[in-house]
Amino acid sequence: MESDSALWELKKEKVLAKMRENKRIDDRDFLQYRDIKIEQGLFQNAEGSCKVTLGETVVYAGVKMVPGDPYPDMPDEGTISVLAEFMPLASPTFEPGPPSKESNELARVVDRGIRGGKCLDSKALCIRAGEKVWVVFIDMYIANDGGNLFDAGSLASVGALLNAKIPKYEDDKLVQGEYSGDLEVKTLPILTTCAKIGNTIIADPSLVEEKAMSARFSATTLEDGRICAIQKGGAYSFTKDEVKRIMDISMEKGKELRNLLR
Amino acid sequence: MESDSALWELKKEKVLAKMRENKRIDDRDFLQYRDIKIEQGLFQNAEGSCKVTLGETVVYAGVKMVPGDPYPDMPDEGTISVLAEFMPLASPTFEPGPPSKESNELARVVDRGIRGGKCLDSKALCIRAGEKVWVVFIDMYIANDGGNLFDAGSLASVGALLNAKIPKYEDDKLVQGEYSGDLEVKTLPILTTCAKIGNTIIADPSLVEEKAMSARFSATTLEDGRICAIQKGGAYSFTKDEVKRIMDISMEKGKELRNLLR
Amino acid sequence: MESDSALWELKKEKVLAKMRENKRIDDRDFLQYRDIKIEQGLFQNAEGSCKVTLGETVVYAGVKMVPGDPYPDMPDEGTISVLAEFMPLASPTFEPGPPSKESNELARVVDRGIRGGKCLDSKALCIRAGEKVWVVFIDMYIANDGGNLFDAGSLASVGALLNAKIPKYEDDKLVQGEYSGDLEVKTLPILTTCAKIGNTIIADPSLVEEKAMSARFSATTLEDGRICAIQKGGAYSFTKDEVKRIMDISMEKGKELRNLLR
Amino acid sequence: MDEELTYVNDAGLRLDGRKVDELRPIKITPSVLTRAEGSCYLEWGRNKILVGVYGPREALPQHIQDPTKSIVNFVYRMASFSVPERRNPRPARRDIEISMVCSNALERALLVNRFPNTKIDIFTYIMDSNAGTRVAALTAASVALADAGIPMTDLVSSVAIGRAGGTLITDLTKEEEDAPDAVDMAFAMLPNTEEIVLMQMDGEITKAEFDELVELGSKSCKKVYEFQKDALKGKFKQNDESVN
Amino acid sequence: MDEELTYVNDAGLRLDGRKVDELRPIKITPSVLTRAEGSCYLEWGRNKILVGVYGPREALPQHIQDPTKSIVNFVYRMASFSVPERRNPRPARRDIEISMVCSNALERALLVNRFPNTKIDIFTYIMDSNAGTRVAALTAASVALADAGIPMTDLVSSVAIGRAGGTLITDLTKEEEDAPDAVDMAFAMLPNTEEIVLMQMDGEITKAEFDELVELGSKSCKKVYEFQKDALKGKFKQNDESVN
Amino acid sequence: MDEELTYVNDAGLRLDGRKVDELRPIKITPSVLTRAEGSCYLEWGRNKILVGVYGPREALPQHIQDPTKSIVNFVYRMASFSVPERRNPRPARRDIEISMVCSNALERALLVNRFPNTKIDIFTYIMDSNAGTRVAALTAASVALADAGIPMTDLVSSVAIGRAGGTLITDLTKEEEDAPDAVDMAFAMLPNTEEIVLMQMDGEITKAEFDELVELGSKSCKKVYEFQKDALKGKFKQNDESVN
Repeated sequence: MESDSALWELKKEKVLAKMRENKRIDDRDFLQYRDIKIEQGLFQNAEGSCKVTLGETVVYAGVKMVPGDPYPDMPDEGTISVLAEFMPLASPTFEPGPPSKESNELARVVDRGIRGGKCLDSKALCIRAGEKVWVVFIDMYIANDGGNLFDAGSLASVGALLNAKIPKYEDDKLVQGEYSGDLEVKTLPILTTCAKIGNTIIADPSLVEEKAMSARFSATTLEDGRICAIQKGGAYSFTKDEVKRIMDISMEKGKELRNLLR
Repeated sequence: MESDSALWELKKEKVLAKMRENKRIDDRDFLQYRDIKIEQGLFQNAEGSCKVTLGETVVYAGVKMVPGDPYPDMPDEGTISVLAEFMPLASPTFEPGPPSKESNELARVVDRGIRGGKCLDSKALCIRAGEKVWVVFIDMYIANDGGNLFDAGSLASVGALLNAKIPKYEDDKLVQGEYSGDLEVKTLPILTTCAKIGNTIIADPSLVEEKAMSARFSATTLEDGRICAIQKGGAYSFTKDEVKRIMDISMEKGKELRNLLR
Repeated sequence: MESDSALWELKKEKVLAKMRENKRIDDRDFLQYRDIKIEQGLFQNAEGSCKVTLGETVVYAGVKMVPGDPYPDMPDEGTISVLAEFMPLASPTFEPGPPSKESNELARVVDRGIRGGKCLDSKALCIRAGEKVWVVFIDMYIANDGGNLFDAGSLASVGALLNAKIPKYEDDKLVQGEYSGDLEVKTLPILTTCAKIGNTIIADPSLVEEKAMSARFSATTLEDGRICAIQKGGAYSFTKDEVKRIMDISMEKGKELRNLLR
Repeated sequence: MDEELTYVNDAGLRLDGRKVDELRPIKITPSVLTRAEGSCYLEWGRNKILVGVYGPREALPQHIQDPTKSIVNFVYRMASFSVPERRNPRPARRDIEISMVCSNALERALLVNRFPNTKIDIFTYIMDSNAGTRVAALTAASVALADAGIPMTDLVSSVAIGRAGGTLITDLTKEEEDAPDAVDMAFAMLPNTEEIVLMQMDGEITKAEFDELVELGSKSCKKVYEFQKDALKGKFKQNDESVN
Repeated sequence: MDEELTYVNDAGLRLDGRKVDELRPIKITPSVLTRAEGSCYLEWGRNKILVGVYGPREALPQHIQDPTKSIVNFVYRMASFSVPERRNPRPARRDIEISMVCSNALERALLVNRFPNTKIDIFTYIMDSNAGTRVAALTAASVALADAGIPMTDLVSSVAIGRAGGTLITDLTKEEEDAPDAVDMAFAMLPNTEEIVLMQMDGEITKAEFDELVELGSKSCKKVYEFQKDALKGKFKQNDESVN
Repeated sequence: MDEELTYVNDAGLRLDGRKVDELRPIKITPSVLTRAEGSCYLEWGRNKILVGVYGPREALPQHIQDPTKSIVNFVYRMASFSVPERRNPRPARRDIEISMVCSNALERALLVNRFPNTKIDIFTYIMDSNAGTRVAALTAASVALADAGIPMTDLVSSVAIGRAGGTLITDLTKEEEDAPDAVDMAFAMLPNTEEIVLMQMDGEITKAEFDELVELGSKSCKKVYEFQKDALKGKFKQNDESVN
């Protein structure tokens, strides 16, 4: 990173210079996403899987369903767990080891969108009330960091859920490799992120735009137009008008991305 | 610390210089404690809580009671767990992260005093023999390190126990926010610490006196005059006469401090 | 280590120089082991124990048998666990802390030999099918690193198993200090290691020979002449002929070492 | 759980008698610790929070230093006894996230560029909790930073806003957070410029509600700001008196 | 388990129709990632593996540097969903051992002495698995290293060989690995010099079987080598085209 | 448990036949390891302890260095099989405390000011245990330090003293430690100056008993000292012989 920092400083300057001409470094419209490719059902051992390519960014998500104990206060509800692994091959600055705070934030924001948006029916994940419920593990693997991991990771996670099957569970045992049906997905929460560069709001920041941005704002929206999760990030601020406008953008962009999943 | 060490060296010299005049840096008598303030019942979520202010030193202790499994060899006895967190705000030299060896020592010495002094009746902490017992968690939070954390932490811990209620436990469940009665405290083990500076024994060393001391000696005593825990610390030594004398001091000072708890 | 590295470089050069005269640094024959001493039954708290001295190398192994839960897919089979602790007193370069990758490799290679060679009858380790089985813990403690820890550690582990008794287990409880009989050992898997220095293959490399070697090859063999585990190590390569020849050496040396155990 | 609760009654009053836009009682005491360079004890409803501040001081180990600015290191922790079920003292994933977003929120107000290669440590401990701990900690933190004399362009004022029983309300209690339709939004602002520096939300809302919440958050932050100013005035007044 | 399975039938064919010395389908795609200096995606039977390579780059922290050579840091990890039972994402002891022996296997082919004080990182992730993941990862790794343009004397080709139902076979499936008499040997070679750089084995075999397995491994590695060469040729051909 | 046991019988003898102030058999063998700079194997009753010593050597990482003295790093560990119930090999909180107080106890005897910025590592492993392991480890440690030739003003001699069945006794066994009224005090002294360098106690005693225990500890340490001296004499005698 050290040796690269001068290079990134230059690139960042270019982003800002172009922005002063009202242009993005890659000539996208301010609210335009990069090309998106969604591939589902890639892996046989995962109950569901999805690879999302968003410009240079590549994220895999996989779903595993494991019979587990319910929480005492929710005896008839399944649970979900969301984790993100920043594979060290995805960027020269990612290091092997325990999850970074960036990885923690990504996982928690995606988690809140899925949970808050009631994407899964937690009661449908009950196997036997008070005894066994499904634990739905959603694990993201970041394979190439080209910026905006939030949106790519969230899309891959929902894509993997849409693709997931429920394992057969008989006589208190998991029957490996057999399935009792598809996992029902009730809503499609879509996370979209805007960045503020100077005073301009752009959607889907690329990596170099992330270096140049002063703050970001992410919102997860649902089919019915409701907002189910919000996360402001970065060290700078937004005005009240900016956040209201970004919320309109999020709904519009949420629709666009949601259509790719269907 | 590095930048401060010269400053501490100076302060330490002052302590020693005054000691050569048979005086303490803050003009206390050799065996005099600093002002002590005990506040109990501060926190609603804790089953019991206590804040002890001993000169500049501030320690909080809280008690949580959790239903847990008994040890196989003591099926009808509750258990206790004592931990100390050196909050990094308490001193510029405390660092966030896993417990330091100093924090470990503090917790273990307080633990031995409470356990050895039979402060709690472990059989009274049995919920259902062989199945469920109360685990009494005593957690100290060091908020300001002004020296002699041992005595302040121990006093806060016993203070929190004295203030603790037993949660209601019905139908194998904890009823949050309701209590079945007070936790019974059988004895009041009081830990008192003396330091050796040069050849002088002083009670209740302040932080700067701790820097100047060559060794410390702590003893926990009970109402009936018995000693229930001892810990010598620091790199220097005591003579046999010194430890015998310190033990007399401990009993006397123990009485003083015990009276503050009642 | 840093300050020693020049010294080791010299010693290594001596090994290579002697090798060019077709001699080993300690004048052993190429396939000759150093002196071996096996002491069993050293420790009363261990179910079985063994100390192996191989030249300067000293390894202790101890066996503890603990009632545990069977794996769901092997309800009537006991399990084994093998660990190696590189005690920091065994070498100036060993550091306290979590297991190093060298320690992990040693434990896993010894484990595979014992498991692959069916040294223990896992069904005989069942206490009550589906409920309780014996977990056999084999823990190696490296006390002096004189080279070839693999062979010494493996020998000590099998020696400790040969010496082990099964604790008495009554009314779902372990009866401390009483035993129901000897642990039955079905086979004697012997691990032997060869090193390649230049183009020469030698058995039982000492520490300085390990510094000079380019690669090593370890194989575990059984009484009936079968091979039950193999591990190539080191950064260099072997030819096909070399590995075939080493396998012959392993069987011959395996016999030699096995005789010491009986 | 309690689906039949009336979160706001016909008189417009909430379960604890507050109006929809009313804050719980707030009491802020700066300078409560002697070792920390700045400190603050804050009681907000039943939340009790202790904050201590150090810095700018050398950032160590050296490789974390930023030659362009001071690192803002806000640390959020909960005492084991601060919640109904005892909490493992090790930081949870939630704590790590809160620490990160609050560090960001404070950075806007701190003149970080003046202190390259340093860090500013803000240690916040929740000693007792009842909803809204992160905004309470953030509110206490700027008072502690001011107490330490660390230069800032403005304080950071923070509040939780949200919804319970269909009504948008400010400063939710735990009971309100448990409403079946609850929405909980953590909000922080520089009160003088109305710049939003923290926003996190759980629960489902419409765009109209969102816009309204932003205004409610902004209005409520200004109330919080008054408490912060009063606390600091009290302090500086005291100082003035002690000078005389 | 399935003791009555016929692992090789009278026609000499295995459960999945392969001959005893036949490999599963292998598909190698280099240059699949843009951030890594070299990369490779490999499908081998039902194994799916992603590899990214960085280096030689400065080895940090400094005290791990070797002034005589570059450190080869092969890292083997399994995605949590790559196996039937979900796997804890933390590295297992098995992963650490595989990482070590594969680092050793690659070092022979890399001109490590040319790059003192540096390290070469090879991160391999098993995304889906069905027996033979370590040899697949090692095979993919040399393609990724070539893709990165890191100088090597030869590729490293790798394959699993072993026994099921009494017959020596190449490239075992999970089903074959579960045979009651199964033997599983991981094998890697520099294909041009026939130097063996990796050998690990579980299960019981005779010396005669061992000798035969070595030959089978060597023969099979050469087949794997052809896939590696083709993949790299495809890449360099593509590059040529893109130049035009 | 065994409340009816008679810990000291009418003849003044204990369960294992010892007198109240009698030590269990002690056997000390220095120089048992070749890699460590000093070492010692000690058998004390059924306790078996291995100690190895390194130093003074550079204290690393650098920031732990003390420019005024050598850091004494006594490490106490128990082998997993050294106790009736298998012990997790990771250091327990008890181990960390024992390591700390024993480091302190040894520092008094070591001329630490002569070796700034260094550390002296003393690694002690309990291989088999039956009460009094920490005092046995400390006793063995000074022999190993002497074996290493590290300059000391005196040895450190250590012993456990306490009470069982109402009588004050020296060198308790596990059985005596389990007495209903048991008191267990770890005690260490510089035998030539009678300086107390370690004292820890569990259980309840009166002041009179305390005073008596201090004398018993002191007397017993001197006996331990004889074993240490003999062991070292044996060693140096051997060395003399080997010189001839």
